[in-house]
Amino acid sequence: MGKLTIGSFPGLVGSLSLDFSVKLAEAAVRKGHSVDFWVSSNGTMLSKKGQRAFKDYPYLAKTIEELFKTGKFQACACEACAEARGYHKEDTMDGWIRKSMDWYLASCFSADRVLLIGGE
Amino acid sequence: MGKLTIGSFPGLVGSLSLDFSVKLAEAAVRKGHSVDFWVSSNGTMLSKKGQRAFKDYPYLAKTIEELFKTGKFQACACEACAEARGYHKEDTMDGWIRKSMDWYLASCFSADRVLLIGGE
Amino acid sequence: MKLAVFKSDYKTGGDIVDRLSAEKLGIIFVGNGIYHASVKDGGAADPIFQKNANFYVLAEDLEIRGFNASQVPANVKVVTYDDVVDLMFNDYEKIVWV
Amino acid sequence: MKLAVFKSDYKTGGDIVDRLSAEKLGIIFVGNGIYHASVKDGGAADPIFQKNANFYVLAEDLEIRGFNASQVPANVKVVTYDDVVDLMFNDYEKIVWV
Amino acid sequence: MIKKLAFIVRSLPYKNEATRLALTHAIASQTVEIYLEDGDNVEPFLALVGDGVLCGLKNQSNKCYGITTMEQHITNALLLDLNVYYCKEDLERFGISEDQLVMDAESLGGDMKASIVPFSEIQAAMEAADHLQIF
Amino acid sequence: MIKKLAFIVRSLPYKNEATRLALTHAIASQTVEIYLEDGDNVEPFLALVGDGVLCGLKNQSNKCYGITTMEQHITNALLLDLNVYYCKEDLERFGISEDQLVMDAESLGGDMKASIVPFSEIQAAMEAADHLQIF
Repeated sequence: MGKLTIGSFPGLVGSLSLDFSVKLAEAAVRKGHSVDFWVSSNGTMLSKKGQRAFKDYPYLAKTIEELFKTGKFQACACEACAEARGYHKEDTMDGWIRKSMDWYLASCFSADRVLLIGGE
Repeated sequence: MGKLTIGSFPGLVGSLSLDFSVKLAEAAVRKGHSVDFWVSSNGTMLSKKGQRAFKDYPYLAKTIEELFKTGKFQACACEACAEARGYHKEDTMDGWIRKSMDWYLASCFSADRVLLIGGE
Repeated sequence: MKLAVFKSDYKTGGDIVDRLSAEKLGIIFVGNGIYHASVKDGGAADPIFQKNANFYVLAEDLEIRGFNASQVPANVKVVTYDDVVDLMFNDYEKIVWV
Repeated sequence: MKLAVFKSDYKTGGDIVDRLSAEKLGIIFVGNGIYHASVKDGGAADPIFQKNANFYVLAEDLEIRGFNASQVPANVKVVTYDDVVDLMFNDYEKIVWV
Repeated sequence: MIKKLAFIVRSLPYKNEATRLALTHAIASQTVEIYLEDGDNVEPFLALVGDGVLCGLKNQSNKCYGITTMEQHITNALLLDLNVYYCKEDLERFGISEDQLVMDAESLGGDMKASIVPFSEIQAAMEAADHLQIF
Repeated sequence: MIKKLAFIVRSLPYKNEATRLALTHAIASQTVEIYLEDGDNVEPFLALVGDGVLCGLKNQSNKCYGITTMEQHITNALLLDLNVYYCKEDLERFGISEDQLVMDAESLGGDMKASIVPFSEIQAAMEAADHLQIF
């Protein structure tokens, strides 16, 4: 079993690319791998507390909660990216880490596979 | 002097298209026009309270505050889009309205010019 | 109709601009659309200039990308945000973003 | 190297995919990239299939767009999220998203 | 007074929210009267052009992602009697036939039918519109 | 152990944050040691290819938008001794010469110089890298 580091930039709801990265994390954990999940840019929206489910929108917050419970998944939001957008520590969903970009690079160091979803 | 309705979808920070729409609103107000500014999708991030200025990021919250003071500018965020992203009423910057999409259509009804910035 | 088209991207949207027509057509390059007016890919003129239109480019969006007014073709007018507002209200009636 | 490329868009990124080469190359169509495997623009085969590569398409991303496995060319393998994980860990070593 | 609003969908679905929001904004015309004087209203129409025609394919499945599909949105628009046009030339380009497309909301009891029209008719509708929006 | 990380910039600047984040993530390698064992480290390199070469043009002005430009980020990367490659074929395609590009951080006291190399050298660097990332 290996370690997958995913970096994801696209914003919540707007792009199915963020959904892809969450579904991929889910599948990797289901297969027994461990996943580090890094969000930067508009991807930090995923760490916002209090997201609401609507029929028109994917509700990824729920999947993230389930992933945390597996113990094979950690998620970290870029602190400056979040602050710029007005998401402070108290706005962050339980379970999330908030760090600088060096956290992601350190995760890449020990990863077997890295997938960076950069553009939108 | 006319009325310009701007609809803007792109997300905060990530895209200079949102900056474009804010700068355009600023120029239109400076020229004596009135502006209705509608944000939907990731554009609702612009209505989030507590955005912080960083060197790497445009700080549009400040410009919006200045525009509100002119009395020629109103801004409205799509309520469902905001809720889905976890921005509730108490997360909203002072001065913003939160309504459904029909607010935007009503604004288009009485607008002399409409600019919808849809894609990202 | 009098139609102004904001061309905001360089690589996409050409298909829709191609087929838009109007008695008076203005194409305003903004965002990464400014590359239409500032670089030549493979040395060739950009096909968008085959449109029968008035061309404009936003100075502020040229400048952040490292270009200036002296580098755009003579048939492209360099405009500011204030000019864009005047174009929208005085010269064109309908406005689209591509 | 053994390189897997997620092709996530239909209209952009072709320029970079064109020049990527690898001893073993896999191209996995996801997101709007699935249109490479499901529509023919103007009736012609998509130029991406000229690459010497193994081709895959994500079933879930076909289905939300109204397509199913029976509609993709025989040289494109339809895979699930679980399969994608196995491809990433067992068949390829480096992974990029375009 | 009636103001005509054009909603031109030219993008592929699901990459971002643009095409979905074209539909939801157009449908919001159903409730706009609360903001307007008696006799005033807006009249939207939807035109799917370019890659946007691919938004109208049938059999879109929301099983994996759990969101409303573009198919459902277009069906809703027809149910609410909005005009929906598909560009004929683009359908031909992709080899898409009428039976592959959402053309009505009959299954929900709607009467309105979508039309497949040459781009020239969409252009004429754009000329007749008060405001244009491209998604 | 040193892990080599490739940061391939292929997008135009400013449309979204991707190209900017390529630079800021690569530069974050300066502080990654706090997370790693003694002797371990990451070694990033930046390659500007395709439209990405346009990120390296000089004279980018932040006057209007008030944000750090890509020019400043590339200068910073060079100041911090990161390897920066421009793809020769793409520069030729756009008719861009070396004097139009950010090639060093001399004005800030840096020694590192960017290189203009054929794509084959970038490909070789990608093969030698442990992980690839495209922005």
